[in-house]
Amino acid sequence: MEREIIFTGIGGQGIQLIAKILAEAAVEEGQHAMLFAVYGGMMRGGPSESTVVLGEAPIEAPPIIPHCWAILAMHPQGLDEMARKLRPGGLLFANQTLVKEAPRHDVRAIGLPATRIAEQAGNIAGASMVALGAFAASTGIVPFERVVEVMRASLPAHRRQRADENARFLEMGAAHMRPHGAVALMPASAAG
Amino acid sequence: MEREIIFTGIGGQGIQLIAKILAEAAVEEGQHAMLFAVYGGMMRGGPSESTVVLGEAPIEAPPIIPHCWAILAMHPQGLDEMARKLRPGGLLFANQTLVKEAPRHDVRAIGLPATRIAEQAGNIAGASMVALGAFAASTGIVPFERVVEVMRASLPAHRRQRADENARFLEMGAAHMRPHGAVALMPASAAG
Amino acid sequence: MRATVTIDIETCKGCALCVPVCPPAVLSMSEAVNGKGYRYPELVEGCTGCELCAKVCPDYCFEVYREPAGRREARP
Amino acid sequence: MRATVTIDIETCKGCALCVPVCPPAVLSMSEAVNGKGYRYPELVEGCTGCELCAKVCPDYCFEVYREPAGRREARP
Amino acid sequence: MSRRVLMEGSCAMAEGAIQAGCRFYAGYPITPSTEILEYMSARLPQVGGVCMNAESEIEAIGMVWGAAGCGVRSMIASTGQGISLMQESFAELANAQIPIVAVNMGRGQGDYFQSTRGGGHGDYRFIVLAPSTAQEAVSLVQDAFHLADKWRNPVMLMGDFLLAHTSELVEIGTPSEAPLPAKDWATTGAKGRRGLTLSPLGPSEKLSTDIASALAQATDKVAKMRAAEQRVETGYLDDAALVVVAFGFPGRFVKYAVKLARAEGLRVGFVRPISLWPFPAQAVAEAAAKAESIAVFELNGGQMIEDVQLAVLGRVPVQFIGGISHDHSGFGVGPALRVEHILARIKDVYPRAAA
Amino acid sequence: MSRRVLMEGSCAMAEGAIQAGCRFYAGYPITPSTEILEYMSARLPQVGGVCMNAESEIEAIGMVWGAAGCGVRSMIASTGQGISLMQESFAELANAQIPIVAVNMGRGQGDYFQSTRGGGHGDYRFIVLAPSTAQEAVSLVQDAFHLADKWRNPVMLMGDFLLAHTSELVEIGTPSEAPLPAKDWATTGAKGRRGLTLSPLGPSEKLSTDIASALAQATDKVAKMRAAEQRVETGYLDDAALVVVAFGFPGRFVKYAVKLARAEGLRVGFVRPISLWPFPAQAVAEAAAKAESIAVFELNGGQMIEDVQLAVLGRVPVQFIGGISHDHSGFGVGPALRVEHILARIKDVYPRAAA
Amino acid sequence: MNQPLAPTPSMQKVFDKPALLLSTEHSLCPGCGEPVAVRLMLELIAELGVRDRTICVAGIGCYTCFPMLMDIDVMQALHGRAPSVATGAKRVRPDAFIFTLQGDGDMASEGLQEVIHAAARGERFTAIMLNNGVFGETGGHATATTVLGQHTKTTMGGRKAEQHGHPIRMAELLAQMDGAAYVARGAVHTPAAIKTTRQYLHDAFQSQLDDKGFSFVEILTMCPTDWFVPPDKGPGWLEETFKKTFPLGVVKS
Amino acid sequence: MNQPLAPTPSMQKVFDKPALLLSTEHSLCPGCGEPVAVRLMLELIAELGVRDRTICVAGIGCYTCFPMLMDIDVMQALHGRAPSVATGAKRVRPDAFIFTLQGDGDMASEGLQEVIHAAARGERFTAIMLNNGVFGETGGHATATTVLGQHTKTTMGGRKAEQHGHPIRMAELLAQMDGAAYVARGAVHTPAAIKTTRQYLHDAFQSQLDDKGFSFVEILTMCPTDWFVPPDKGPGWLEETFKKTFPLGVVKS
Ligand SMILES: Cc1ncc(C[n+]2csc(CCOP(=O)(O)OP(=O)(O)O)c2C)c(N)n1
Ligand SMILES: Cc1ncc(C[n+]2csc(CCOP(=O)(O)OP(=O)(O)O)c2C)c(N)n1
Ligand code: SF4
Ligand code: SF4
Ligand code: SF4
Ligand code: SF4
Repeated sequence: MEREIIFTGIGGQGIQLIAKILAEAAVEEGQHAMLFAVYGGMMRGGPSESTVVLGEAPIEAPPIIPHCWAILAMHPQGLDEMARKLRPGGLLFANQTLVKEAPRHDVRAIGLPATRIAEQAGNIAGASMVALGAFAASTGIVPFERVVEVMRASLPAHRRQRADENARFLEMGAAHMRPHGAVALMPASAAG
Repeated sequence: MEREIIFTGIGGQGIQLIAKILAEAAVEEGQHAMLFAVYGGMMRGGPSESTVVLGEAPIEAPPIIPHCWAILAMHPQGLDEMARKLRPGGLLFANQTLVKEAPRHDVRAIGLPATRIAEQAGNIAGASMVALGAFAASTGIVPFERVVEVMRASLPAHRRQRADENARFLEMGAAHMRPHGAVALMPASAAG
Repeated sequence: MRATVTIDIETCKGCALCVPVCPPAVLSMSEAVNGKGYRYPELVEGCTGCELCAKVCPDYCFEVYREPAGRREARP
Repeated sequence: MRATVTIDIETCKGCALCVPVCPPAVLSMSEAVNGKGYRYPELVEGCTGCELCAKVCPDYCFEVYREPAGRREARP
Repeated sequence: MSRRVLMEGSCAMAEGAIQAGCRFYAGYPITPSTEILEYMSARLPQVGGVCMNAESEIEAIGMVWGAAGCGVRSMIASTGQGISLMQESFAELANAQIPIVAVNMGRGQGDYFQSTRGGGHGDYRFIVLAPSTAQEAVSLVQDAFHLADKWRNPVMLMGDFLLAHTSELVEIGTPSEAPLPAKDWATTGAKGRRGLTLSPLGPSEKLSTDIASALAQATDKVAKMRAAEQRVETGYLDDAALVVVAFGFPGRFVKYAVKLARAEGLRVGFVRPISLWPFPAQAVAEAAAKAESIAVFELNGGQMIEDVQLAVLGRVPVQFIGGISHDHSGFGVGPALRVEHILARIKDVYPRAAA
Repeated sequence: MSRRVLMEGSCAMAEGAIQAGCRFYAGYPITPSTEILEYMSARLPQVGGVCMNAESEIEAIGMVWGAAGCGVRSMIASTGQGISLMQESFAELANAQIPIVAVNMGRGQGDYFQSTRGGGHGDYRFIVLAPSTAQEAVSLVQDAFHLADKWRNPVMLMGDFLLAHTSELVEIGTPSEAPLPAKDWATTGAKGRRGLTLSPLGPSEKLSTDIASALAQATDKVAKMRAAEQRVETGYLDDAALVVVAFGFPGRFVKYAVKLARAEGLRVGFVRPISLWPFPAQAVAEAAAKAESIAVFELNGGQMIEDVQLAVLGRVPVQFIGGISHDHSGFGVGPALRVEHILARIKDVYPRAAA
Repeated sequence: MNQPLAPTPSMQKVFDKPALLLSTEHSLCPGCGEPVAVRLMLELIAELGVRDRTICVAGIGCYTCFPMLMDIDVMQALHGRAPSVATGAKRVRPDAFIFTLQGDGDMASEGLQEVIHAAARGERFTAIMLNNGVFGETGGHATATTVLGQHTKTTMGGRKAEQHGHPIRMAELLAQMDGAAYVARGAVHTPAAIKTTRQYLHDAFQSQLDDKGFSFVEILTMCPTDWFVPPDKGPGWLEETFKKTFPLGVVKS
Repeated sequence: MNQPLAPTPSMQKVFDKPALLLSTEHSLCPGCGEPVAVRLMLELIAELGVRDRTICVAGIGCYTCFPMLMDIDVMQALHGRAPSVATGAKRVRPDAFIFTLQGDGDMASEGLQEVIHAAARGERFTAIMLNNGVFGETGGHATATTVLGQHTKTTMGGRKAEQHGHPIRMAELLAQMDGAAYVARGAVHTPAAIKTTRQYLHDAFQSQLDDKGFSFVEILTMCPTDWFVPPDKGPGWLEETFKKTFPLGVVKS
């Protein structure tokens, strides 16, 4: 069975990086993976999107998918349209600091204030790592430690400091989920 | 009836110019004319050739002709091959200073030392004009005066001096032919 | 209040270029973030209307307002 | 004769660049023309083997010959 | 200047362009298109136009882009290598819908694919016209400017070494044109209106972000042009057993050879595509419907023959009697382009049945 | 590095090239080919190779010309505009018979004509290979270097936005190649021999003036390459009523859609040309012989369809189910490239009789 | 908008959004220097009263998002080609006010000879180069103006002279052309630099209006994204590192 | 050969036909300066003993007739592209001795940016430009080095600054590039000029052999045909007119 996860946000949020980390972590776990990155060519700060497909067997479906198992949304831009791809009961995982409400009612909407958390930790840019940590921890789609490993491996030696910071952000995200587990449902209406 | 004249020589001898003058003179006389110039693109000092076709009616034949009525040869280079196009009894008009012998016996071969004449008159470059003057005078294909007119018209006002010089060269050629008329046959063998 | 600026905080991308150039240092970055997820400058009392923030802002967020010279002189 | 040059007159294109550079002025253009229809330089007595004609010739027509220095000194 | 004068094909084409209102030319010398540059640099200033001896073909086409973008009828000419260097600009001029006239004075006819399929990236097309005489060069270059403005699309003229260097009697007048829409897309300074953008990358309306449909405009008209602009000359088709297809100056050789063949009693006809794109598929299909066999003569490895086959779709055999042929200098005229040679090839492929 | 790794198509292609002995790369950034440049600039120095971030595409292809002319396996990549700028060099590299590998990471598939007909001047041809997966990109780029040396002819790989930016598990090893002739044509300094000339304009032997036959060498092999190098993947043809032809990454979408159609009981098959030039006309003709109808899916205005028609020559109807389609940015993937869309189009053209 | 310190009714607006921008929403990165330079050009066009006869010829780079925002006629040129396009335009419309907007990648790399030839010919338009030492739009690759030691995606360990060669100083190079009438280099990393740069642009524009010949202004702009520094560190990096290779000032007038 | 003054058996040949030419029959015009310059290069290659590792990258112009006559490896580049081709060759064969042979049309017009970028990168080959101020091969059209007042087929009344712009001085321009190690300008119109030019070429070649960086020699050559003067007036025209714009000497070393 193939599980498709769509990562969405705007340029500069680090969407592509966290998608890549998740896919590689899955590969390290022996899964098959396909990763498709969409970022406009002559477009700065435009929408950024990435699709990850994971499965036990080689991935047959082409990377542009009609339906998905989960969405990790760092920003509301274009989310409504994207959300239509979620299978009923699918998972909408949102950065609540910017995504104030869930576009659909028939899906499991989980939110955490990733940007707020990162910002309080001193670097807004860490938001995507916070979200990835939370996503991994709450879905268990790949072991949390793998995610950290792969993130570290993805950075050159001299970026050690950055790696440590990222690790902290991932951990914050994971930590944030632990208490409320998968129950941190977000309002499907009225900004919260 | 169409009359084809092939002018041949090497780059720098002024082949293209005299061919053009003859063709335009014919046009001034109310004839139809076609003129095709061949000079290699990336070739300096290479062979230079020009085909003139004259007729009473619009010229139908394409400019690359299988047979010709006359050849005006300023230089022996490639002449043997060219001469094959002459119809039996056709006219081979040669710059005898360089073309020492006629490549065919079944044609009327007329020669004059054009280069020598021009050289003695102080400018080797005038050889082609000498030849043209002689050719026009002896064949009468166009009135000599027309040739001079057209030559003058072809030069910008400020090149008046050059025009006068050319006129002299044309005249020398014509003058040279008058005595022996069309009888100045050249040897078809053994350099003379 | 002699002068002030309006700040289009939703257009702001949080680069903070405006903060250090402000002579009276009346600009500082917010705690909160805007719809794009960026912090934005907040103004406190004391703007002189020098326009520097507006001139360095890559996102054209500022408009600067001043009391007309005349009226200023009019005051004691 | 201390020195001389050979001139490849059939290769010559008659530019006459060699004539003015010859210090003893022993080169002059011919009356006759070669197979290409060009005049060519002709040598008269007095070449010093200075090589200048050869160096300026665009068509590489010259070769220059000289008596070996040794044999010259040997003479009275 | 409307009297008959003896003119080289290239100069006739240049003068024809000027009479059609061409007021800007940029070019870079290359045989055999150089004469057009020489002629333009002497003539254009006399009529208040501008001729630029650009430092390269890419700069030349850029200059033409700028002049044409301001609404001035502009032309460029080159050959082989030079035309290839312009392919990026050609593709994007079509996308920007800027009307220009480009002349390719080819060496052989090897650039047929490049011209008709578009040597640049993407789905654009140039209208491509191939004159066979100096006089036709005049009328087609004048049509070219009209078509370019009519469709807001570049138009190419395909000439060759022979057309460029053959002088013939021509008559050159100022054409009378059907009315054309105003060039409201041209950059003229935004006096009295909102500014506009003239771009190959997107819409001309400011703030519009609908790039896709802007690009579509340029490609959507391809089908319309294909339907509207096919041109062809045909001869002796009624009873022809063999039909020879050839274009450009060589088409004139073929026409003459066909005439000689007829004189010898062979039932041969010819089709001379004048518009290479759109290819006159209709005319070729009709000829094929009546004939027993089709022959294609072109001075290249076999390019137009694909368009002929696409038109004939197997109904009768299509045979290639052309070939690559240059003189030893590499860009003069080769042995294949001789009437007697063509006549011989025609006899080779002439259907036995008909003989 | 022969373990399975998750890699973007562009990087996989680059690593594959290096494993095949590519030691020189020059490029100029342009989406979506930029990743190859980035990868090469990091990797080539590690294996003693050279990567140049050239100042323009024309300079890049010039550098590749120089390196390949010295006998070193060399590669270049670009997209759309950049590839168009290289057309003069491409045509002349073929004339000079210098083997290079060029990658066109196209945006849509609008460059089919340019690649297969040659966007440059003259009669040259590139062998053009179109991978549909990252793994196939690896094996085809490795074949490309072999074919280029084997034929002394440039080889092009046609990729696209999706191939470039899709990461998949790939295995990259060093290919074992059939023996190749020594590169005695390369300029290496004339140690122990007479000097040679490596030129697109004429013969390599000094003093030889036979330009025509030198140029002929380059074009004469076109027929041989056409016969020898056709490659294709086919599926479900035996009982197929409708055969869909598609190439490259979109060919993979079609393959998947065909599988879904089969699941719904439709007798649909597919042909995926792997070599775009030479086009696998044979395979298409055979498929057409059995099927009732052919459909062509390509992301352009209709280009490969001409090769399909030339192969089918009217025996069965050939229908176009592709089209130009980009996202609004102008070079992302457009709506037409969705499996469900393709499936729908297949049903549209599915022969009633067969249904 | 923050209510507390809102302008009082008696106040006058002394600094407004840029003239001639139909929208101020653009897609460039936080802390990018290009929009600051663009504002200066548009202000001057309004100020000089030439808007109605202005044609901007735009190159291709991040700044290419501006043509659709500017309320003036714009011809979008291909990458590197703006100077030739501007030449053609100016030659057929001598009365138009024409300026090119290019980046260092567009002008100094892809199309270097176009601007040099235009300068030599003394074409009467104003060429403007936004110099940030990188191909910003493609994600940060080395250009002909990348300074020694600078990290880019194609000079990972920093630009090395032996391997990658030296940067080109465009202002000094173009000043050498006899057809160039005015040449200067400014920057937008400080209010003071912005002020002088505005003057340079003004003088360049004026020299075009006075038909003096070719005019050129190079403007150093921050590209924090591809300099790999936080947005607020852009001006410092420009001052400390980038500017060292590119001295500011009028080079020719 | 003229018998009377034939060399005596005892004489030694002190000046021979050019080294490394397989034939001295070439197609260039009477009084052309290019063959004179070519002879100097070939002599030096023999003299420096680098023939076996030499690769000449030739541009396209009248001089293009020489590749088929020279007994060294030659890569024929496309018009204007020689510097990039030489770059690729030198980068993969650092031990090769590489020089380009271009004309002013090839280098300063069609391919100007190629050589500038190569110089800036400090590519370790020697670039040679034969400057006659015209496209000779196409029949005499203006190039980027045509001097003011010069008559060509595209500057009929003489080159005018306002209309056709100014000539570019390549030596001075390239000397500005930080990657350029040696730059000089010579001529071949007099024996003295030929002697110094030979020295410039020697020093340029030597700097390549010493791996100093990019080296460049510009050589003014006569083109009587397209200067519209008789062959024997070429040197005078070069001295009186052409040279005025292009001062001879070492510009950088
Ligand atoms: C012919 C061509 N090659 C490459 C590209 C891709 N491209 C778009 S913008 C750009 C770089 C622009 O750099 P610069 O001009 O410095 O502007 P910046 O992005 O830094 O503002 C490139 C290489 C292109 N559009 N066209
Ligand atoms: C791309 C391209 N454009 C034009 C030409 C035609 N062409 C051949 S040589 C030449 C001029 C050469 O001039 P230059 O380099 O100065 O050498 P010269 O002939 O003066 O010796 C030109 C324009 C070409 N071969 N390729
Ligand atoms: S300079 Fe502008 S964009 Fe940057 S923080 Fe200040 S207001 Fe925001
Ligand atoms: S106008 Fe001047 S004082 Fe007021 S906020 Fe801006 S910078 Fe500070
Ligand atoms: S990449 Fe650099 S130049 Fe481009 S928008 Fe971002 S900061 Fe500005
Ligand atoms: S045209 Fe000029 S450069 Fe060319 S060969 Fe003749 S003299 Fe020499």
